[in-house]
Amino acid sequence: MSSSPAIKVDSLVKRFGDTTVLNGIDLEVPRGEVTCLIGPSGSGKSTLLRCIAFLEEASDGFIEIDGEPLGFALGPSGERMRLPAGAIRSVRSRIGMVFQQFNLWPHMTALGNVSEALVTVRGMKRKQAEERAMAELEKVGLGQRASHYPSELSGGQQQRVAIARSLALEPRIMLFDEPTSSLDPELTGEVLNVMRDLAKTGMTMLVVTHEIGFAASVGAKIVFLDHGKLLVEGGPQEVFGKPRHPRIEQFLDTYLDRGAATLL
Amino acid sequence: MSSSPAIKVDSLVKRFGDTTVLNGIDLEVPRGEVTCLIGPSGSGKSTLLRCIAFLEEASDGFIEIDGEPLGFALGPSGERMRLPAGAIRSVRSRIGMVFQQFNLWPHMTALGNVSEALVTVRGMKRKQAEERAMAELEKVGLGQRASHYPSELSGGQQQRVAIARSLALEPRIMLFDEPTSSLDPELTGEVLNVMRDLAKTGMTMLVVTHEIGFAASVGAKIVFLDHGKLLVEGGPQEVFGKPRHPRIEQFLDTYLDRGAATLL
Amino acid sequence: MSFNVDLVVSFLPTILSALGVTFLLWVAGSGLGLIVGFLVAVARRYGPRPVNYLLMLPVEVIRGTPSLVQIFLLYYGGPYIGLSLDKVTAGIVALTIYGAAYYSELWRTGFEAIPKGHVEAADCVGLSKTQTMRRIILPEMTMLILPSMVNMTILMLKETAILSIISVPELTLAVSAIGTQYYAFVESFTILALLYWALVEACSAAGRYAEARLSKYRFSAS
Amino acid sequence: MSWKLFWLLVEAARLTVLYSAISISIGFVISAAICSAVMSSNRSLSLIGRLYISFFRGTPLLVQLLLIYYLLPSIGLDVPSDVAAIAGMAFCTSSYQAEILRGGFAGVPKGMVEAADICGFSRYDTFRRIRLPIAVKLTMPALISEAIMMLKSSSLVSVVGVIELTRMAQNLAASTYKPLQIYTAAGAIYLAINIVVAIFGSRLEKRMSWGRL
Amino acid sequence: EDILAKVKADGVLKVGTETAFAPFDFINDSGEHVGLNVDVFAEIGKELGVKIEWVTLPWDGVLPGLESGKFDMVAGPATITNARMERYRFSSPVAEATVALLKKAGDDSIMKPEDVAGKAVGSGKATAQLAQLEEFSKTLPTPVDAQEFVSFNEAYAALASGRVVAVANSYPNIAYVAQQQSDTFALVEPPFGVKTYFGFPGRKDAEYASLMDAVDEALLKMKSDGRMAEMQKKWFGVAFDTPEKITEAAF
Ligand SMILES: Nc1ncnc2c1ncn2[C@@H]1O[C@H](COP(=O)(O)OP(=O)(O)OP(=O)(O)O)[C@@H](O)[C@H]1O
Ligand SMILES: Nc1ncnc2c1ncn2[C@@H]1O[C@H](COP(=O)(O)OP(=O)(O)OP(=O)(O)O)[C@@H](O)[C@H]1O
Ligand SMILES: [Mg+2]
Ligand SMILES: [Mg+2]
Ligand SMILES: O=S(=O)([O-])[O-]
Repeated sequence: MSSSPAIKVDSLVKRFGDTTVLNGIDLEVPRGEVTCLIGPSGSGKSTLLRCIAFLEEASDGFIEIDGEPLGFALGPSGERMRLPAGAIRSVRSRIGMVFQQFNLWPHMTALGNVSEALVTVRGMKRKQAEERAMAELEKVGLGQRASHYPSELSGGQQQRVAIARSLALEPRIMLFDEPTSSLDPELTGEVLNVMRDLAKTGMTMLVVTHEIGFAASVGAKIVFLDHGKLLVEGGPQEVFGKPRHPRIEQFLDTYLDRGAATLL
Repeated sequence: MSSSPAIKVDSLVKRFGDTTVLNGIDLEVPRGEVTCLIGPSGSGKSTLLRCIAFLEEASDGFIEIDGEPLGFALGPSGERMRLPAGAIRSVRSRIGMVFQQFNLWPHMTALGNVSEALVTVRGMKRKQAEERAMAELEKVGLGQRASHYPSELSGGQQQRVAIARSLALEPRIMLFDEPTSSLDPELTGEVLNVMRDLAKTGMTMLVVTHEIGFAASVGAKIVFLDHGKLLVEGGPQEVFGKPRHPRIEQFLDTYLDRGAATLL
Repeated sequence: MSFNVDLVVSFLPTILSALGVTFLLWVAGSGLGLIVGFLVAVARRYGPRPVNYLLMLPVEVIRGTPSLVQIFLLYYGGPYIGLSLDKVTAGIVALTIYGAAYYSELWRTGFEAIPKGHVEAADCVGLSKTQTMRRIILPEMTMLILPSMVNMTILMLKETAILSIISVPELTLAVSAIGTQYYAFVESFTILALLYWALVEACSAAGRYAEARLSKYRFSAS
Repeated sequence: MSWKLFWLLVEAARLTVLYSAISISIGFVISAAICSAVMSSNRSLSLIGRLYISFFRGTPLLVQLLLIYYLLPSIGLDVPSDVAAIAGMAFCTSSYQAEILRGGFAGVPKGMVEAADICGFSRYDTFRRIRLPIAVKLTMPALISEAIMMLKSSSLVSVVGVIELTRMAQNLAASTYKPLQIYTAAGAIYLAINIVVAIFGSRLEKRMSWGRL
Repeated sequence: EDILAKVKADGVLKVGTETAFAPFDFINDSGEHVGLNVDVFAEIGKELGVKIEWVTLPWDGVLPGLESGKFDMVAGPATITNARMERYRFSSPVAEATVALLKKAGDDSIMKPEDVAGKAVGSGKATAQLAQLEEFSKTLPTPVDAQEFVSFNEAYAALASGRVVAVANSYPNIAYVAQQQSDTFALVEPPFGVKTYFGFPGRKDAEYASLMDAVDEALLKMKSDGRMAEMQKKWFGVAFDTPEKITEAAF
């Protein structure tokens, strides 16, 4: 098992009605490293992440987590076969996900958000779960805010609670979908720092991001998606270093065009 | 009239209950150029923009648009006097605004969102309005998505519809409150190009942004707000060039911290 | 218990005309109640502060007391203060007031659910207050409040039965009179249940149709 | 009107409150189940839910009570009057509550449910811990209205022999021939009870005021 | 199963009634159920050697309750009519039900029944009393404007508020109202129309026959030994002559 990649995506196809959003994706996410998924808007990044989290069911193709099939497997006579719900749940429990919109539960405090699944899903005692949750919140620097409701927290704080909520379940793989894009730069910093710390602990992470700087400095592997296809993949030097793939060149141009270079 | 600035803000004060959020702002936004409003979170940037859009009524002070008073004027005996609704509407119709949240109307398609005001406010025929709206959507690259509802569009696509909705009304002044905060770099570039073209046609723009690069390269004037006060204002060289105001120095540090520099 | 079909058939004309009266009272009462309720909700939500408090009292009193009592006081108590409405007018007035109090709260629920930004966006593109109401707020909140509105309208149908207390010749009075006269209670209650059920189903079907047409978009509270 | 008569009304109002409170609570549990049945992807479950609502919302409470109290004995099920009263009210209010909740569920942001999915919640737990509380919060005013309506409709349980507030008022009006006074007094008692319910409701709303979703 | 045997075995006769029909059945100031029926059934209970158990329901629920066996017979008396006799068996009459008029106290324009010609008169919807009022109206020079109410209690409210000038109801009920509320109401003598009677409804089924026979027997005994007259005096202020049994009603 230790030889298999953390996530293996094989010929994944996802259609919404007539539109094909993912058009045969093959991808391996290595264990213990940060893999960054970049690409233009509408290229299918979120959709791919949601398929891996099994929030969407792929139309075709396979996904393996730690070598075990997620959702679908090849049947005895070569057909694609849906796995029983129990098997799906067990494989899925290794995955945590953080959304762009945080998606904290508004009727629970920060502590409630983090401890809820420990009680409901893991069957822990409420008191014990809250101790664990508190420790998680302290890790992301929010020990002081445990009893606040999401509406009483800033965006950056909300996102850190969302990360703590995921981490409390001790996932082996964390998926992030633009975790900072609805945050201000000053708040973005807080969240990216938490993610950097997490990366240092050897957590396998798959991150959809527009923070090219973050991708370049933290990502061990960069994957570029375009029109539902995996166009380029490799280490940051291979992807961003010259000579570049012309599509990446164009993509980065717009970024440079924003004038960041003039200043920094 | 042509000698007056596009927007003139005079001793503007805005209080929410006991908190003073804007504490005597004096500002001139020159015609036909891009003015960028930067500053830390909570400094009052959005509030200032909302006062100029007359979404909030200032507690004290005055705003002039093209030399005409908006909302309040100095009365004959020197008191601050509210203007009639008709006058407010007419001055206000010159202003368009794009929000931080997209604020698309969920019950209308992209086309409906863009054409609605053309029909309802401008009294255009539905068919004609939709043609105009379609052209506007094509400019932001969404011709194909005209009949989709907001819930069927990605975050990036939604924000582009919101921008098209504003541009369709051909305002003389455009206010942007972090218009690109949920767009990826590639699309940000497209949108910023549209904004540049707009500036060339004589469109006056006031942009709240965290894109320091954009502010530095496109902003003819940079305004730095801190704790409800206008701290620094001037051309990009004056504001960003060394030696810098110590508060600006501190503010920019948070950006460098994000690691963008490692790549670019 | 036995069921006398002939008896029911012989009273069909009486029953049908009473059904017509009930239907008219229902449509008039809930139609006017919806409109008055809407105006009350708009005044409370978008009007000046004092208006909200001023209207709160009557709304709460009407919601808090049984319609039976309201109708009784309006019709039998009215003449003592020189207000001598005829029974159908009194019935419609009572239903309208009763419905308006409840409908206004439903409208308010809807108003509260509209994100502020959606209204501000309308404001920014120059939609007037009425245009914003008509084109943005009302359609957007429909999906949220439609089921409750259908509920309330069904309740209004049942409230029309209370008007029997002021002798309005509606369905419950007419049919139970047949019961009293012939002691045919099984028959009369069965007929009543069937006819009310038919009207309610018609109303629910209209609600479902509206929901289906409107559910093209998913209401999103964000 | 004498204090003696007024006290008789107050005594009867205790039954009104008791029966309403019990049946509204039971009704809420039923409504959550019915609502999830209606929204279920299982077609027969959804059909059963819709038929339930159609029947209990479609026929007058009076008729439902008569059926439970008078018709069930003929198939050998003798229902005592308090059980008949509570069952009738609970079934009736649950059909209305279920429809209200359905509107609320439509307003629960999809992301909240996906977050629960990711945390490994079962569908039942997601329903119980995430969707239901948010839906209840969204529809709180309508639910409180329905509770107040039911409190008033409880007057109909007199048909199975429970002498609650309205029935006592009618009895006293018939023996004293002072209906205006008696009904005004009864109305005032209903109002007092409902003000308490409304205050309780707005407290609940405040407690749930974790801001906009 | 014979019901009389069952009642005797249980030692309990269950009687259904509605308590908004003074002076037959009503709730007094102390919240007690009192009236002619309560007294009459107390005597019937003694005759049969059983206890009386009251089941009080609104009138809408009383007859369905009888049919579904919630109780053995009904006390709330009803005017005996031919149509009703097709469905139920009535006991021996307990009071006259002939119709009389109630007017507002001090209304001098109505001194005898004929004075209501051309005026608004209220009565209960679909009641025997309304039918009598309509018959009476035909004999007048100008017909009365007959107004129907869901029950007599609303008709009295309408009279008090001036919406009608008189209410037509059975003599015993009206006499009681006039006596209780002499400030507000007054009785218009004499009664009018054909003579009718109040009886207690019970079931026609064979197994109930013995019970209804036993009740009739008890009532006849009470009539002959003067107990009935005494009770009528107590509740109505007058005693009535009532036939032993009605086989053919006046209508
Ligand atoms: N439920 C859906 N139904 C139909 N089309 C959908 C649905 N969800 C996504 N799409 C379409 O799939 C495409 C890919 O969307 P996705 O959200 O994966 O893009 P993305 O790369 O995450 O974009 P962004 O950077 O803007 O978030 C888009 O064109 C979008 O319109
Ligand atoms: N309606 C309101 N009531 C009370 N306080 C408010 C209100 N709106 C804004 N504020 C406060 O005013 C201050 C300035 O807010 P504003 O949104 O203008 O900041 P900003 O500079 O736009 O910040 P950001 O970069 O986070 O968007 C904040 O402290 C905020 O909490
Ligand atoms: Mg995305
Ligand atoms: Mg802001
Ligand atoms: O005001 S807009 O939403 O059209 O930008």
